[in-house]
Amino acid sequence: MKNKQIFLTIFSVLLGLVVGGIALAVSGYNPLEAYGIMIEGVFSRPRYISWTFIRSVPIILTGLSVAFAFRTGLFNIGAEGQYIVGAATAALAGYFLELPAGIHAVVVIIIAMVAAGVWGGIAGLLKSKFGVHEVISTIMLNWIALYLNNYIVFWDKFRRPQSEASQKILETAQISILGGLRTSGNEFIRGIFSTPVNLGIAFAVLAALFVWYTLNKTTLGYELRAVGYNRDASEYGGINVNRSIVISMVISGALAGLGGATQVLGVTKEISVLAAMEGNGFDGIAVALLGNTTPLGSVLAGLLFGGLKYGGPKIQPALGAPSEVIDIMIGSIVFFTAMPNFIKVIAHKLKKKRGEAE
Amino acid sequence: MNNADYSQKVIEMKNITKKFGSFKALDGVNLTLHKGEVHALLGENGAGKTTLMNVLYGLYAANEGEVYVKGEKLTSANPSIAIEKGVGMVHQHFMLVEPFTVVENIMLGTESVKGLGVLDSESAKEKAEEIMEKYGLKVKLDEKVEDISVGMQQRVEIIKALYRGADIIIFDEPTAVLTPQEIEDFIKIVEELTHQGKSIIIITHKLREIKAMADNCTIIRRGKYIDTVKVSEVSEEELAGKMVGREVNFDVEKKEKEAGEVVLKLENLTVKDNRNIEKVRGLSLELRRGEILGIAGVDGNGQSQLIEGMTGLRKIESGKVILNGVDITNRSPKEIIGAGLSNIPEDRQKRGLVMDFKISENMILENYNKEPFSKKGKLNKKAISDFANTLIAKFDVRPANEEAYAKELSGGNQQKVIIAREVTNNPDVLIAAQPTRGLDVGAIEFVHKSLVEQRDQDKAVLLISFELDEVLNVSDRIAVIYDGKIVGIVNPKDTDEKELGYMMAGGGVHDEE
Amino acid sequence: SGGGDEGGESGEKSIRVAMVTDVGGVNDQSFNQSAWEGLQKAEKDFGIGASYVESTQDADYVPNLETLLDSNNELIWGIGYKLSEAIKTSAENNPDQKYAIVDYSYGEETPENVVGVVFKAEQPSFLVGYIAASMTETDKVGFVGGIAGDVIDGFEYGYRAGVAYANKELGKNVEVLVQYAEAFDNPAKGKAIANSMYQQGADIVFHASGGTGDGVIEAAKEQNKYAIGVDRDQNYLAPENVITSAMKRVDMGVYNLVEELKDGKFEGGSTKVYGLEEGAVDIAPTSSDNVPKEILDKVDGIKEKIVAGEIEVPLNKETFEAYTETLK
Amino acid sequence: MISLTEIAFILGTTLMYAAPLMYTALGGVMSENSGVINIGLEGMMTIGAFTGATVGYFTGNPWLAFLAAGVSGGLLALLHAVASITFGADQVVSGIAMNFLGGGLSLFLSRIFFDGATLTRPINLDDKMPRPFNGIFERNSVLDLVLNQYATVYIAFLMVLLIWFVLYKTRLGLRIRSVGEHPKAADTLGINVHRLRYFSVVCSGILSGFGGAAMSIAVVSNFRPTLISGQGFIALAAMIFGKWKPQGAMWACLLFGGAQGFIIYFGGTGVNISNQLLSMIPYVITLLVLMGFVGKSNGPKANGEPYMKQDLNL
Ligand SMILES: Nc1ncnc2c1ncn2[C@@H]1O[C@H](COP(=O)(O)OP(=O)(O)OP(=O)(O)O)[C@@H](O)[C@H]1O
Ligand SMILES: Nc1ncnc2c1ncn2[C@@H]1O[C@H](COP(=O)(O)OP(=O)(O)OP(=O)(O)O)[C@@H](O)[C@H]1O
Ligand SMILES: [Mg+2]
Ligand SMILES: [Mg+2]
Repeated sequence: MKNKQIFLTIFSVLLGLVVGGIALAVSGYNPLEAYGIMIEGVFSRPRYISWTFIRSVPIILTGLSVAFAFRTGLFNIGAEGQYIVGAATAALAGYFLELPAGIHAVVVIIIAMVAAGVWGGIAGLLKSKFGVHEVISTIMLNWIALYLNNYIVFWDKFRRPQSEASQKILETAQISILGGLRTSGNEFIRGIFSTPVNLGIAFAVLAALFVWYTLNKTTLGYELRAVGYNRDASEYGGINVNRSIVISMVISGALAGLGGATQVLGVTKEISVLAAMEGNGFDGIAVALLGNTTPLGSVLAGLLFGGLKYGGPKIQPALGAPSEVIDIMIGSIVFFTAMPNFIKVIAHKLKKKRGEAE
Repeated sequence: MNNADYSQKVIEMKNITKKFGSFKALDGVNLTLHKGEVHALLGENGAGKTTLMNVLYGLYAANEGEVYVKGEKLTSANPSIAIEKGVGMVHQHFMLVEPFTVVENIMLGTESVKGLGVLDSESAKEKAEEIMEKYGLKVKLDEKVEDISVGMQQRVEIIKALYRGADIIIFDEPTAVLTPQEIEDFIKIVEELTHQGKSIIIITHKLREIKAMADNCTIIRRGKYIDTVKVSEVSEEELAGKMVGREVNFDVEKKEKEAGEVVLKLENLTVKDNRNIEKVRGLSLELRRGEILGIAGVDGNGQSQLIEGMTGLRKIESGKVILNGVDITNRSPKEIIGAGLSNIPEDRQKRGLVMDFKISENMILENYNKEPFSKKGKLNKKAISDFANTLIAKFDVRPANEEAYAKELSGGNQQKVIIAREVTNNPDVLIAAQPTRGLDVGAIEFVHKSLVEQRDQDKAVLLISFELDEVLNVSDRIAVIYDGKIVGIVNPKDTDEKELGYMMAGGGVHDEE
Repeated sequence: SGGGDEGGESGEKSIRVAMVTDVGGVNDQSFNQSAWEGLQKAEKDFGIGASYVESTQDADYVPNLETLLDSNNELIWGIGYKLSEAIKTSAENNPDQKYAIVDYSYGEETPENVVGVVFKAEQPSFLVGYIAASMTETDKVGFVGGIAGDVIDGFEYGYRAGVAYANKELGKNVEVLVQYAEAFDNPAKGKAIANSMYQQGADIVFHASGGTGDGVIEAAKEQNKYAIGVDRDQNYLAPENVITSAMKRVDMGVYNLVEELKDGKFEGGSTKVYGLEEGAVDIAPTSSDNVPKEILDKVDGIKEKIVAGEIEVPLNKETFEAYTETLK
Repeated sequence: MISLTEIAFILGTTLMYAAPLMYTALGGVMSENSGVINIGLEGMMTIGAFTGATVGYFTGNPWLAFLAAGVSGGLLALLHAVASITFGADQVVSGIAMNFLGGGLSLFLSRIFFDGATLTRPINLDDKMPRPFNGIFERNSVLDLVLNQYATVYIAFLMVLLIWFVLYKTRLGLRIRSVGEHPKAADTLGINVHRLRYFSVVCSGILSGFGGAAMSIAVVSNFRPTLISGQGFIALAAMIFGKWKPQGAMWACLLFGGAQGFIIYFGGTGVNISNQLLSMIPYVITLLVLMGFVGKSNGPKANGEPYMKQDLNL
């Protein structure tokens, strides 16, 4: 059962790579060369590996957010907006609060998660109280979050003059790790830490553990899953369905918000005007789906997509090949994961062929 | 019914085998239907009856065997071909599009059009009126299907078949959802149909109906053909024996028992339904320890709202529910369960089980947050699986695997899981709503035994059922519900179906207003 | 197609120069594209290797700069003020690498290995403001901004000042409608805003709003009104309607600096300010197609005055208010 | 106060913004009434916008461009159909994939056709969609402001009428809706569920493609990566808002369009409200309306459920 799932996932990824390769080949680029560049672009230097992790963290967290909601029967398209709210709140709290180093970061993360949790919770509340489908409410909330972000950036007390960005967060709120290692004698370590590598990846792993533990080992998880699968039976069993929906969206939102917060505290140190959705939430959906909505799956899928997103664009300066092939690949991978039946048919055909050949 | 003309075979199914994956649902089944005949198809749950009929109707392609309709062999499986050949089917779960009007449902698939594909409802209505006239089937054509009663919906299904010119009609468990009155009407309709030369195949678990309607009966067991018998020549017991392959005990074994003190008291309850209409209207009732109180009534007289109100799933507008002297009116389901009221819900898949949960997880649905299943919000996996395994063994749930998902269980086994859970709650009052709906005789036997056991342990059982047989056989007292009120309480020994049916239809009730 | 394919293959080319675009992308019909054209010209003229990396979100700037750092580029460009922080950090971490940034000045704090290239956008804006005020028949002209900020302020207030100057000189009373789209890539909104301005009676609209401005020009075409382009000569988008453009020759800034680099004259730690004097800002050469000669003659006169310092063009609200005082 | 011409301006802008949404929302109506959730409208709209702009640029024929946009959207939808109908895929997942593919393919192809640019070259005014009432009314008069729209706007309204008619007045529509409500019932009546679903899903792609083109060859004259950015999702919301009915979706789209019109209007009045806050209004209104007036709106019953007669016989 489990092995089968893993097989299907790996097969989907391979098919996605094949589709991407075909797209490159048809447009006159050597797919092998392109993939070579991507792989080199991710693995050839310690620094690149760091960057891949940095790129993965936000989408792992939004992926966990989406996966968590999914497991409780909710489709959170709003991870995008919750991420934005988390980021914006983190930037505000990182700049305006004055607290000792370390404590500051912790407080900021908590505030950001609460804010994003509330943002997710709104969708939960709308669903439980008014029956508004979460897909539509979260789409609306995404846009509201985007404009809210821009509003915050443009707030005169917060906007950094001469820019479309906010003030930088204070040093005390940053979560970069081991700055000293940047000047380490060991080249590998120096490479790894020459990037804004930060505690984000640790948070992502912790979040994955949290999701796994909560869903599978706690009564809360039991309640949330029960409600996700069958509201009527849960109600009958004495579970407060409305409360569960809200809690689930709050947790989901907080996870996405953590993504936004780590990005601000660890990488960008600021927020800036968003002209359009950055897509972290949508990538999170892809991550969650490829990861079969499991925590471990989301981490792995997040790393894969993070690698694609970091290493992929390198084919552009190197080959002049359109880096959008990455989106085509991600789309294909998600497409194939959507239809396990297709893969079963192919696998069956292959098996049969092999059988005939023997 | 004796309208059969044995010289004309309208259906011949020979040696039908149908596999789902590696599972053989049908294994060499034969069936012959003659013109004007009513032919019953009998078998346990999962025996393959529906599958066989789906093959006949072209919904499934058989892996082996042949189907002849009026002497012509069917070459490919497709409902349109069956329809064209005059085969109609009324499915167990009605195949009606609820938001559509009756006439839209009737014409769907064979719509009259005016050109450019524009619907011509008027001519469809005319045609439908003719059919209704001819067979004495009355329905309102412009109403939406979701707004009409189940009995009416069945008529729509019949009209649908006739509208397509069917002269062979298959009924899959047609009476399972009907009231006694509606069943009687249905039998008349069948009579009329055969009278007009239609041939009928009918699937039912109710042996009495077979006796009442059918000329012949084919019995299948676990996908295998067992026998075809002339109904007039066999008894109900013989039929049942052939069906399950052993002897079946119809009577519910029950010792005499004195009822004890009052444990549940309903005082003047009023409950509304989703459309804000009062469905329970000033209902009062007392339930004692050590008795099974049956509530007889036609579907839609407030039973569902009554149960939901008592169990905290629906608001009680006025009145009181008193359990063991404690007022539990409008408490949360959790509190009510805690107070000692358990419920085998009417719709097991909707309310009773989380189909995507394992058996073990379903077993603790009401107690997941209590010790030993959890402590401080952390689940105790071992305690849960031990508990589940005990119940699985005790109630003979198959498969005996706590990791199996509820959706993988058959209906009977799903019901066992629920009963195991509810009974183990050790409630003072157990509400059993339609506990045997859709189950075969073997499974029904088990459920009834469980209810009686509760009673014998001095618990109170409130049995709500549309099956008069069941109510009569199992209950110690019977309360008849009509229009949201209890209109009479009778002793099962002093009454019969006729009297009950009369009361259930509101006979003898004089509205105060 | 693409960037730098030629640059990649040959090791003989002595110098490699690369740029990181902002989120507008290399073909934004605006300053990114202009910068890339400058680099391509330099590639042709000096035989350097040129390539680019596009950014799709703000978080891409740093890793993109690193990608270029690893491919042996003599000089790395950041295009647009959005990259200012990333360039600064990168420059501080890699003191041996040369950087340049368009549209941003670090002032005193410019790192030793960085050159800022900024343009006096207010100057050509002043000129087009003068043209607009001279040509309007309704005495109403419009300005559509992208997102308010120092760079776009220069355009807005330069333009307003040009109108004010013309009002005084010609005794007109031309009013300026101003509206911001709060976006640099929303042509639909640009179009709707321009439509709104034309509906309110404006007949010439100047935009400094990147891709949003495509919509402004679209509206001018549809309504058969006038528009004024920005950054590059946008006349080709609507030859009849784009009467002039406030050009900011980013290409020239890029090209010149690469030339200096090639000649070994790269001077880090400084900011290059390009204005009318250097010919790096100006009105579009196609202006003569639509603007009467006598107006253009006057514009030439104004140019001289600006170069000579007789007119000090305001570049933000404060300087503009001060400037209008002098006109009274 | 607000004058008649200003109201006319707002109305005109409303129509401009609403038309692309209307096509796409109608696409959603088609697909979901047949029981296939289409969350991939955004991707289909994007590829339509790209194809419209590209074909329009190279052929100079707006009608060809419009049709090609529909075809491209339809082709993408065909993928969605294969997955969600033939292979019983999770329709939401497949739809998400469509969004990645639609966006990715558009930019990828744009770079190939336009020398590495993700921005296509603009189409001449004369080669854009015609404006049937252009020049008939005095420029910027009330009637001109409201009615001088691109043909795509008028076609959008015709489409609403057409799809309403098809869904509720014809045999085809009855069958499509039956397949979305109760596919098994339809199947037992000899209706080919898969064929109808394919038809509806492909139609939804075609309509979304039209919606994209209504943006790229009418509202503006070229394609750029951010041209659609989220309109497909707005259209999806509009469809739900409109209770899965063509006319309902139309009103919802007009509401979104109207909000945009107001934002532009207010932005020009010098009233000191932040543009950012104004921009939130349509989304806030939608939430409020859904909370207050619409409440639970349920789609077709079988929406999202694959209909597989039996497991794949391997
Ligand atoms: N459509 C279906 N697709 C796949 N599996 C099915 C389907 N219908 C039933 N099953 C499975 O087949 C098994 C037998 O189901 P069924 O309800 O027919 O059993 P049964 O023999 O009638 O049992 P019981 O008498 O206890 O009700 C169950 O595991 C059930 O989940
Ligand atoms: N589509 C299916 N896929 C797999 N198994 C199926 C399917 N349909 C039926 N089965 C299995 O085939 C067997 C026969 O099912 P069928 O529905 O014909 O039983 P039945 O006699 O009609 O039972 P009931 O009295 O419960 O209606 C069951 O074990 C069932 O689980
Ligand atoms: Mg069964
Ligand atoms: Mg059956």
